[in-house]
Amino acid sequence: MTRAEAFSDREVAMCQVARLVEDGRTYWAAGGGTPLYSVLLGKKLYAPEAQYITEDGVIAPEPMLPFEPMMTMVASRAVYRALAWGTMNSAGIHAQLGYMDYGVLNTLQVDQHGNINSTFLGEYGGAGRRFGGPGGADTIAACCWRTILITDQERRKFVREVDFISSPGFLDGTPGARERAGLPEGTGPWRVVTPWAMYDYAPRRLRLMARVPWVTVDEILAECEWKPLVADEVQVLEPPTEEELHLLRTELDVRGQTTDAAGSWITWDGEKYIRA
Amino acid sequence: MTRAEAFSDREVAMCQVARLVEDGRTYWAAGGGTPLYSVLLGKKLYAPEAQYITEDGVIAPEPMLPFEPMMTMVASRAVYRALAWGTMNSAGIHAQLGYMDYGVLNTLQVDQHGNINSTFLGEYGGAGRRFGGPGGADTIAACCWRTILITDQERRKFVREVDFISSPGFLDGTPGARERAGLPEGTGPWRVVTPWAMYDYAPRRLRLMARVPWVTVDEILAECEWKPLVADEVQVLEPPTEEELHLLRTELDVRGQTTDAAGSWITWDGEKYIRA
Amino acid sequence: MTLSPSSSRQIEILRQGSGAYHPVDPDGFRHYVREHKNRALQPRLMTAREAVDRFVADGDYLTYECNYLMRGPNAVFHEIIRQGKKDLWIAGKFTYVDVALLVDAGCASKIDCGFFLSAPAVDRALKEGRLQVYEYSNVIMTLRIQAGAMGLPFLPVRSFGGTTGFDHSGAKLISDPYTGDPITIVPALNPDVAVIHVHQADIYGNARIFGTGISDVEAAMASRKVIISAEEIVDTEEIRRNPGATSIPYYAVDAVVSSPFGSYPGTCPGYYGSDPEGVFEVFRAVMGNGVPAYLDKWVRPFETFEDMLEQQVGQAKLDAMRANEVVKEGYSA
Amino acid sequence: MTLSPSSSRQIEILRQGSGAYHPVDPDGFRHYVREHKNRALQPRLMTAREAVDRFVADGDYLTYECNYLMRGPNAVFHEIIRQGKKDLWIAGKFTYVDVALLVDAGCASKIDCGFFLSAPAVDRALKEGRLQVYEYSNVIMTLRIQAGAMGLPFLPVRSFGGTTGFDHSGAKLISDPYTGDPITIVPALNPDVAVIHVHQADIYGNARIFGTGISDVEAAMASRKVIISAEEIVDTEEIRRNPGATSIPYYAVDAVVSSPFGSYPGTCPGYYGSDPEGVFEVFRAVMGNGVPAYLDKWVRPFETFEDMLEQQVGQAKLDAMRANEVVKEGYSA
Repeated sequence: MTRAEAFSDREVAMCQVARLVEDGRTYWAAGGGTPLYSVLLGKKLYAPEAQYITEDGVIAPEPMLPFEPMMTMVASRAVYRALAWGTMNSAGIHAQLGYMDYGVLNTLQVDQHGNINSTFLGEYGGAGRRFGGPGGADTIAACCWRTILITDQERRKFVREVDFISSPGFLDGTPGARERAGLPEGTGPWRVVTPWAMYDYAPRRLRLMARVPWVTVDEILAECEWKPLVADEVQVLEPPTEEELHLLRTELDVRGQTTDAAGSWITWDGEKYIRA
Repeated sequence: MTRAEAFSDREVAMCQVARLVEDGRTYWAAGGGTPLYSVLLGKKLYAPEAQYITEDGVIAPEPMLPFEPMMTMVASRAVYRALAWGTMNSAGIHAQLGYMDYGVLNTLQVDQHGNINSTFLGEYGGAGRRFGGPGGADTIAACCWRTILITDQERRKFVREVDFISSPGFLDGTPGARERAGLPEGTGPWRVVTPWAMYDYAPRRLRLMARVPWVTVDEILAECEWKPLVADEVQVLEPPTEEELHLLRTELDVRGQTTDAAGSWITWDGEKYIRA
Repeated sequence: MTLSPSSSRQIEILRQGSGAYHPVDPDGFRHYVREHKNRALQPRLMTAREAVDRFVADGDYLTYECNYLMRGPNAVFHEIIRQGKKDLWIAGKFTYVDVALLVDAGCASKIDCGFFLSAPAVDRALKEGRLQVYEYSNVIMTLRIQAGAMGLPFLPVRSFGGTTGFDHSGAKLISDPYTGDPITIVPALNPDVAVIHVHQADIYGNARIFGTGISDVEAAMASRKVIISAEEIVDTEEIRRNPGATSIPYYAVDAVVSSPFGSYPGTCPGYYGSDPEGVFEVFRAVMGNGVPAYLDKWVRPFETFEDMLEQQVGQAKLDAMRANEVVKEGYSA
Repeated sequence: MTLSPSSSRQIEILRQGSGAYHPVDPDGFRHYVREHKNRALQPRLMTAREAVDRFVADGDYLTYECNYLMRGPNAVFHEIIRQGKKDLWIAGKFTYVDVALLVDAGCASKIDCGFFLSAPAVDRALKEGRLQVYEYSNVIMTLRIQAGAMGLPFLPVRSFGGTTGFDHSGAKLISDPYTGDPITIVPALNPDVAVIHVHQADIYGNARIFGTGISDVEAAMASRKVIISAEEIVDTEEIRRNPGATSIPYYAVDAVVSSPFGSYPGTCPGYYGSDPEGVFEVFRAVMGNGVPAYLDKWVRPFETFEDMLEQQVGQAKLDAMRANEVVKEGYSA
């Protein structure tokens, strides 16, 4: 593994998520894009026996890469060499049954308790901006045992309370809040990954646990409208490797769709990483 | 069509039911045996465009006849050339949706309101005799629009109230009783057919509407522990035809399984039919 | 090992959404089936124009399967826009560009939201009050359709509780009478009309779908009127040869439309890949303000979808799409 | 068009059965899955003896699919009897001779009744208090399993209301909060163990079933422990060649037993017809008092089902059964 010398913010996030992928576990990757690429990257490099499904109920495919543009579900290359083909309901139901270890999501806004907004910024029904809605993320966040959220490190994305809970985190953060809302026992948010940082929950409140070498804790906190808890020791994450980036760029995000609007570019100046 | 000159009680019942089969309608035939043979007989002779399903969710098969002994479901000859293969749940659910026009059943005991007992004779839990249970008949009787019941004309089979309602008729016979019990609106028993007689409901109480030429109304009523209503004009049913019996004996009930214990034998003595 | 049933006489409703929802009426659905669904094997092959004219009414609740880019029923979709259907209420699950197209074309005024691409056209319609959105999620929408497909009034679900969407929906949180634990129930959805693109169908509507899907079978069974468009019309003998391959039985189907390349510019998996140019074009149109121009180029000038394919796409591109689909295994019966 | 949700805070329970039922515990099932179901692709091929020893415990709630005469998991069924499992609670849907065999063999003490052949052995066990029967019907049983297979605590159903069985079951009649109409709900069933015979499986448990069935997939997804017996063990490459043919995914499966002619004396559709002699023999045994003699002839003397096939049935008869199955179309992927 060789530390890479030039990569984008979003590539960093995908590589970090890839390293979380565990062998022998099941992943439900939301939509296409960063969640799916992250899981595939992890599976190919670190955890060949990790398996995944997507919203169209495909089970454990060996996709023919790269995908055609935007064709990450209900497309022959995406569902290639699966162990079974299903439907949105079969995916949802297998998650309801507890078969999905991890859900991997991206989102617009996350709050201190891991609640996710992908529906509306502003007061719902009033002025504000409408977004696309939860898609599959509601069921992923409700029914997978642990959820990993990918988002950008931007002030407006880390808030005290989301304007609209599209997909559930720990709700109001009190013990048993999810169970009282009818959600399966023992599930919930597990990690949030941004291009700068990784967060866990302590126990139901967002906590900064790690950072990339090229940003400080203060810089991260400056990009959080509501400040998360901070671990006693904030670990330092390894930068992307050449192997990760090669795979990402040549087989997965070959058209740069997800890295297009992917924040800054980070380069190695011979002594340290700097953000452009 | 030629009037036959020798046939069994049970053959009479099957031929009567066969003549009720309507083109373009769907039938759910319970189990194998008389209901299935009756529907097939009707479809082959009178209503080629009638379609049927069985409990294993087969839709509109063109079975390879005769069946192997007892192999009327989940067997290749029975489900041959179907339009779709399904499951017990798909059969039940299509009936729940209202797709099944007619259900055809046989049973142990029927009461004045068309309730069916195939579970227990005697006081449930006490002394008495245990039978096999409703099988698919509960859902057939609940969800098909109309049900046709085949049974023998025996005193103990026609009772005021069945000892155990395995499958619902009009329950207590009051208007709306089925709906109050959660059953689909507008459904219910339609005909009861025995080797001697045919019954309808007026409107929710069993009524003798027709008899075979070789028994009188009084003889029929003598074989009813609880007396049904009697239509003002009791029609006379046509005896089986040679064509019906030929098909029944050579393609359907070829081993006489259903006609084995099929009551008496009826023969034409040159002037009239007589029961042996 | 055994649990005695509780003797409680009531189930608490702990919380309930205030959103309007398409009426729940399983008995009414049954009566509709009895009166209108043809259980006889009679041909129901017709043009997209006839199918839409006869079976899509203004004000209908409409669900279509997959989406404009993936095995979408685009021939019928175009025809709906061409005929200027109004006031449709759309099951907006697993959609991308579709909702924006229907809204900007003036066809849809209500959306049950699972997911759709947020676009200027949608924003505008919302702000101008031409559009109402009710909040669900993708799986909650397909489970609502599954409830409808089972002839039930509602279904318990394990997600959706605790969300803001719940409060703006038809869901209820109840105390499960079996465990005592809170559980969400959602109202069944029986759309007025479903539009589904399939790989193969016979003239009666027995249909085969290969590959993955969203809620094709559920939508067919849940909907009062069902329009199937098919890449290939196959003989009923072929259906009978392999009954295990039948996804949708004829008696649920009202119209069968022969529609080769009916998912253009999207893919019909195993048959043809997408046209990336066409995909980017509709994306750009939706994400910008280009829907009217898109419809004026791709939909409105043509009498039929086939005319569009012939005049606007051309055989060479269609052949290339077909050639581009290298995966064939698993996409036949 | 729209219906406002009722603002009622309660759902009436209009009537409820008093029968015991297998405990409803969807969260407990989830935890079991998390801890015990292997989501890795690791081989789970083993003998029937090992599978039954490891995965069938005394007191288990057991469901098996189809029945002794039709694609029954008879190799595993025999092994259960051979190992003398006790106190099983059986999902008695679509059974003929099976219940009588298990009861008379001393294996089963509780039956949820859909249908079983009433037989002297069953009568005797009932009268002697060795057997308890709870009353459902075939479809109600498979819908209970479907509820379990969806991870839900209960499911609404459109039959069963008004029956006497209802009163001796775990069902409840409630006032539907969406329509106000009465509707029956039934408790989900998550069996401890399911035994299913399939046409093909790989060593991980990805399984293919051809033809019609009862509730194979539902039972596999609903049950804590799942034993698959398969006519053929196929390569995983073959599974991946046609993912649409997979009925049951590996992660639901705990044991795969290679079991050619595993449904003897019944049929495995498309592979072999039944042995009519064998079918009549078991029928006669059950309808008379011949179960002990039947087991002493067909089950107990043999170490394995394969030994029985070899020594008691013989290759000639097996070949004849295979030859007798003339229908092949539709029974392959």
